[in-house]
Amino acid sequence: MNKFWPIFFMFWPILAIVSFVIAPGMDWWFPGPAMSPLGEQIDNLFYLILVIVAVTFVGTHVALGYVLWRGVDNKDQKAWFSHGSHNLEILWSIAPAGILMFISLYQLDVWMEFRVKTHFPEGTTPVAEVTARQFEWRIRYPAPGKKLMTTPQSDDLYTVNDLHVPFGRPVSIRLRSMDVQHAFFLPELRVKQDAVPGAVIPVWFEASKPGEYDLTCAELCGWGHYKMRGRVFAENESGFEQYLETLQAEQNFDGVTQPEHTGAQIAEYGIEDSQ
Amino acid sequence: MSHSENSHGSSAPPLKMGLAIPDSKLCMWLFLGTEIMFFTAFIGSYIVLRLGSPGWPSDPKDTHILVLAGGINTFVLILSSYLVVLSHEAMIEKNFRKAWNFMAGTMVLAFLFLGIKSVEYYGKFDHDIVPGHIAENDEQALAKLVREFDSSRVALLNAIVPGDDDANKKASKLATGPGEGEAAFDPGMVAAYQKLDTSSGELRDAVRAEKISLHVGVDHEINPEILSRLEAMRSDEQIEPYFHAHDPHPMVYGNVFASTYFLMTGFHAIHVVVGMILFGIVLLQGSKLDETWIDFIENSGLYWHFVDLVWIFLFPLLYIVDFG
Amino acid sequence: MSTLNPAADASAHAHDVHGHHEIGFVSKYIFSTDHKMIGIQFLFTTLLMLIVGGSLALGVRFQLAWPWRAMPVVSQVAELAGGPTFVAEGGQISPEFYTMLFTMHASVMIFLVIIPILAGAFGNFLIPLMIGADDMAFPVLNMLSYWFMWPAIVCFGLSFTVGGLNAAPAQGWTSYPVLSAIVDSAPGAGDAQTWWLMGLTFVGVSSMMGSVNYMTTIINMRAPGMTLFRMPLTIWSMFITAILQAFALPVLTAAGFMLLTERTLGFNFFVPGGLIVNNGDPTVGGGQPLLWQHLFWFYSHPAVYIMLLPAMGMVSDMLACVVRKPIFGYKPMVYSMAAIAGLGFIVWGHHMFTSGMNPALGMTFMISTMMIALPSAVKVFNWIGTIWGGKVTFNTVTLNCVAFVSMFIVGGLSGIFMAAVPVDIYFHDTYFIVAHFHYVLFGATLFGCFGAIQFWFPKMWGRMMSERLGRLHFFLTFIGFNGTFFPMHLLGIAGFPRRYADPYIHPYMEHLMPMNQFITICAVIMGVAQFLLIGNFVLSIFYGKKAGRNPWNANGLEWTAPSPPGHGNFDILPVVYRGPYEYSSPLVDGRDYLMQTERLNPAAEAVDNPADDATTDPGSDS
Amino acid sequence: MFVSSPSSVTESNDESSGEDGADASDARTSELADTSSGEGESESYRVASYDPASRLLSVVNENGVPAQLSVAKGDNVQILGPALQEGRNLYLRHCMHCHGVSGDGAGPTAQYFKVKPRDYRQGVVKFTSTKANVPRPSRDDLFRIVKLGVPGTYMPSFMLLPDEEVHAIVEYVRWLAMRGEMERKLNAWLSLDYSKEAVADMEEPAEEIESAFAEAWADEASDNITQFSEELQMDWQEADKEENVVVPPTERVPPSPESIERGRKLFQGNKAKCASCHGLTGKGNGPSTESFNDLPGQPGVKSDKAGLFDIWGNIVKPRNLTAGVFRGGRRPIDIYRRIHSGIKGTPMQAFGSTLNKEGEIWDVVNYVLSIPFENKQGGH
Repeated sequence: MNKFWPIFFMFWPILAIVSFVIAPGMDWWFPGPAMSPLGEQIDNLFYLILVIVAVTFVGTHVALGYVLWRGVDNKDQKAWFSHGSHNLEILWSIAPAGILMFISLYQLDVWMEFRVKTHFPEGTTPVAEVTARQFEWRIRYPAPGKKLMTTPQSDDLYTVNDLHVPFGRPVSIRLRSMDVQHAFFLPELRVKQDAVPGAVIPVWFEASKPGEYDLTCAELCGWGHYKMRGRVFAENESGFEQYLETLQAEQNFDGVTQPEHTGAQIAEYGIEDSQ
Repeated sequence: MSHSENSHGSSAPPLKMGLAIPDSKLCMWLFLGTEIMFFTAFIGSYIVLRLGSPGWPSDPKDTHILVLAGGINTFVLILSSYLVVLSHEAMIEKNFRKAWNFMAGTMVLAFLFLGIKSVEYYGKFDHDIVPGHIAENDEQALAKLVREFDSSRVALLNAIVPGDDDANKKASKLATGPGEGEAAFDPGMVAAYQKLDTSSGELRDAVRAEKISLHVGVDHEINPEILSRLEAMRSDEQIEPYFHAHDPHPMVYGNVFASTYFLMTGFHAIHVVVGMILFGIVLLQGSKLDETWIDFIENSGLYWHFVDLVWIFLFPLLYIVDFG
Repeated sequence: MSTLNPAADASAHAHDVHGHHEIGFVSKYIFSTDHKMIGIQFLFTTLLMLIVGGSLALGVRFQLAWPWRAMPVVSQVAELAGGPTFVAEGGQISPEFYTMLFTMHASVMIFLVIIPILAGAFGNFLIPLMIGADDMAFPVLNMLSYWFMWPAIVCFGLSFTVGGLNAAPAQGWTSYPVLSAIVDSAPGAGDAQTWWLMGLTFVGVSSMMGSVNYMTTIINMRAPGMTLFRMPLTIWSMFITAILQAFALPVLTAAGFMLLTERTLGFNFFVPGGLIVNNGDPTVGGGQPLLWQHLFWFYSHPAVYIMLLPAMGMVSDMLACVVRKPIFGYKPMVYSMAAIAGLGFIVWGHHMFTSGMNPALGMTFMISTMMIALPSAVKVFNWIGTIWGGKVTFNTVTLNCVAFVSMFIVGGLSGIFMAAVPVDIYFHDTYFIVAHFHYVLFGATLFGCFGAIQFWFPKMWGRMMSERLGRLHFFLTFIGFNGTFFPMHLLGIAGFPRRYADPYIHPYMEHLMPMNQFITICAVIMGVAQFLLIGNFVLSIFYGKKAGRNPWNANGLEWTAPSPPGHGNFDILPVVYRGPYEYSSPLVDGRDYLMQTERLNPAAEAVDNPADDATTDPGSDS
Repeated sequence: MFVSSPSSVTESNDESSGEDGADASDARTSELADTSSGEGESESYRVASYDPASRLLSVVNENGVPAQLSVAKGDNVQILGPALQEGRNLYLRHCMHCHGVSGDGAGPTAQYFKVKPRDYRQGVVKFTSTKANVPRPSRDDLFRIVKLGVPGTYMPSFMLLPDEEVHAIVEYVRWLAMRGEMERKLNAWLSLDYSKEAVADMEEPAEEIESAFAEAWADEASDNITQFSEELQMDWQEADKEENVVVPPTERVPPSPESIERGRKLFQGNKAKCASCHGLTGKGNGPSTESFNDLPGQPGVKSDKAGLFDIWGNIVKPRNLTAGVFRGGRRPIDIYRRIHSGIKGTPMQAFGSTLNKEGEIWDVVNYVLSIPFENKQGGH
């Protein structure tokens, strides 16, 4: 009966491993493969750590299970009288230290590329200013053919919750917050950056494929935190241009000259176009 | 507590391991360690806020920082710390009368410190350099001035028309005259009120229509029109008691400045008061002061040195250093 | 007790033991200055708060599994009572109530359960007993540190009620400004948040009193011969915890005062100018929101170790006892705890990788954070080494200790993902984080506490707890715990953010609802299982098997005292001759334990052997 | 067009039903099938029963006689019952905690807001595209508000909800509004004779009052309800008519400096008196924000608090136009409509008849749209 517990303590790590193995098949995994070059690097780092961690996890649990199993069997009158081993201590201090040091140094490049402005990929162009507020994303584009300015211009284009960007090249947004702290989170692109009140933070990302990507808020911003559903819509350059032009037409609509678009039509516009 | 102290004070063989100092003193040192972290948080925040702000009010004309007062206070505190040491020495020499006298000297210096501090505080309150009250740009300064004019008007109105009615009812009552059986309004004050009312309304309308600017000229002097308005109100005897408006001095990052200033000096002052309570307990013993109080005086002396030390950090940081 | 004559001492204590009738009920059970009673008071309070915090968590879980459904039980009760809560919403948890639930769950669990159960309950009960002192250095201060908990509990409780029945602080336990600094910014950011901050201040004062007292006691009140390196690891962990508490907590208290003045007096530290919150006027000022995060995490990261180290120490003691073996690598264990504490002060920034702080800081914090994993790894290997070659019997204590080690491995390893900044970009504020810290705080710490309750219960009450109930409780808790928190790793990988009242309005999370339902069912199992613990605890006080002085055949000083120890703890002043882990020592025959107080060879074991003790030895004190 | 009749509300005409959310949950959603064949008259039938599985629908005509639907291929038949049910589910998930189960704008979350959520029960919505004399919003207006949110308030944008879901929510909101109005009308009718005060003044024993009430109810209820629902039907149908949408007679005057200058003159001048509320420079600080004004809908009754009130009893601040946030939308047509037919339920009046010269409204629109940028350049 006493063997039950060593088995019990071994059973659940096996379960844990199994659940990780079957998880991708059960759709309990990342929301799709990384859709940006940086995201792929992050995923690779994740898998690297996952392998290291899994080996350690299995190793330590096997060791734990083994010593428990042996301990139950121990029929000696007394346990092994030992205060430890100096060599072992040194070994299992240095080995993890090396691995941990390796992990942390190995990642610095990706971090620099993501956050340090001078390491941003070349040709990163600002496309829009995203202002988070309770509980939506307000987006400001420059007029077609113009550059994004730091202060609002009279011909800027505005929309909400629906960020269109061209795919295949790095673009950046100016991330601001109008009230409290929010975070700009694109799960499929593996991008996350807090929007800090009083600061403008440039965030760059690159969608490698056209499509719709979810945009959520990842920093508690009040009762409606969960409501901040947005999307990033990546499309080709001409589609993006066309989108801005439609937006401009919609925004200048005076009720007479052009056909009226509803917000819904704007949101759906361009889907067929880019696919 | 008494138990452990006994084991040290007496000649009985020591029965515990540890440091050769009484528990109470050890505890005081540890407590001061936590206190250091407490003030470190404030000082760190101050430095972060100050370095992180593109502008920081450092002109004493604006901030009403009195470097001389702070300097004297530094000296006062150092001297008081010295007196505590002398007091402790006297205790060890069993000269309790002398110790009491030194302690009284410390107490006097502590009061002096707080007195100088309150003079400084008064100057700031007088100029409304209070967190949350400071206008940071011209627009806010003008809006504040309008508010101050209006609240002065209401104050004068309340003085003229008794009762709990709200200001607008009172204003209409002022126009119709007092009701039956009520005392007549003071005509001089009514005239003064009309003057203030007109001036306040003119100012409000001018600000609302953006017809008046706070600063004029190349030197960005305060608009003489505003100053003359203020002066007119202040020089009117009838209005003056009810008129509370400050010269509009917008101060960029003034609120953070005032917040850090009052927070740090305020918590320091609270610590001074706590120290004074400790000394007060000693002084209350009067002639009953004996060797059982040696530890107490030593520990409160330690605490007092810490309070002194904090001030030695605060003084240059708040009064002198210019981070450029 | 100031005498070397054991006989005299014993008689003095015999008097003490029977002298209890002289102490009134109030001063014995309520305003007691006896460290044991204070420890037990802490234990009862925290177990009570465990139920409160757990119920709040179940509310959170219910909403995540069945969003916008009427809450079972609670809504019916509310309807019967005619209270304002839930009825207007048809029993629904409204989104702001959801934010309050998780905020208060965290606040209660961290400030009123985990920290006080470790430092307050076990620290108080064990420190004087294990170092051979008759009480804490400052018993009255000790009593105050307990009674300062109650204003905190009252403040937290008031924060629930000040703005109507469902206005509790709703900014998360981290209370990031601007949300927590502007009164209108969110439901619960009004008076509730102010009360919460005051509660936090009281907790801070209570902890500060406790920690200064612990440090003084441990430094200055050890029994003769109890050199620093003869102290049990429990004492080492309590000592290091006290250091962390004493030097990190004031920073949070200071930050709390800053936020309080900002909210109530118009001071300005955290709110930048020009924000328009809840359609109000634009804010004026030049504060920095990130400043709060730095100050908060400067405390709250070390606090994570405050919530873990004592459990590590206690598990080390229990594990050595139940496997009848000396602890493997005693000094490395001590050094690694010290290293965790030291590094703990310089890693706070890893909570802020995505906050927009200077990226260079991010790199340094990543490296220091990685390095803090090292002492943790050493500890794990040492625990396994301790079991290695031991004689294992699976009683409740063993089970909980092994679970502690196993869960700590998971919690520690999952932390590596977050320490890596680029990966943390993705995992920050997802359920992966939730899984990670529940594995550490619940999986490790609470299993440690469950074991410790079982282990030291006979010392508290003179009776044993039921093994059968204990194992059942362990089994259900373990299953429920892993069922609850392990899938959260997968949720986190799927990008499921924390603190979402209804994640399923986002299409990419819709398919995760069944998993959340599974988690909630497991959480209910785990919650219900805790009543076994409470029942076992209460019943055993009255009906448990009588225990002698040393039911576990353990070595520590506490087992030389009567069970329960009387006022003043020991009949005879203990004198210590060796470390606490001499199990299975070849020096004695016929038994596998050798108590710290046993003197085998007078010549070899001098009382005052300063060889391995840096501090003053007892002889040189006078 | 199609209408969901609120007639079923008669069952819950007691005063408390406004707060009682559970009622709305029953499938008492009124179901009315409506057909329209081409441009012809539309006929109305009530649904007698509907079997979702077989998708078979049996209908009765207005007299309750089972009827045959005469529909030809290609006719537009809209059945509102299922849409309402779906709308209700969505409403409970997305809207209820602010707007309340009954649409009274007092959901549990609402108590924390500075700007209160809309109370639909008067059938008034602020930002509409309809003319000033049309009191109700059109479906398109509601759709647009839900989709785009109301910037500057807690009403977020539901841009990414699928259109069908938004339509369903709009139906349900309309139904809630009608239900609220119906209750008000019934209350108004019954309280003529049977309000609490009136009953208290009566000398007859309680039983007699009750029987008198029952008699009156039996006699008049049916007629009144029919009349009320017809009124409601008319009001709401009116809003959806195309001819009631405000369409500017001319296209937008180009925002030239001259036009902006003309707009400024109008804005600050005495003709439109925009400045009396919005302030001379559009900061929303005009004199009337500090004076005592008539309560909305009650001319001659001054409020006892300074400021401007809307019909829901809240103080409203005139928009600060320098901020560049426009709650009802920032398109020229949106601003045009605000000026032309006002903001319903608020002191913002309709200027369609005042600013009647060619292009005058466009000038003001141009000026209003230029304010945020004008100040940016002129400021410090």
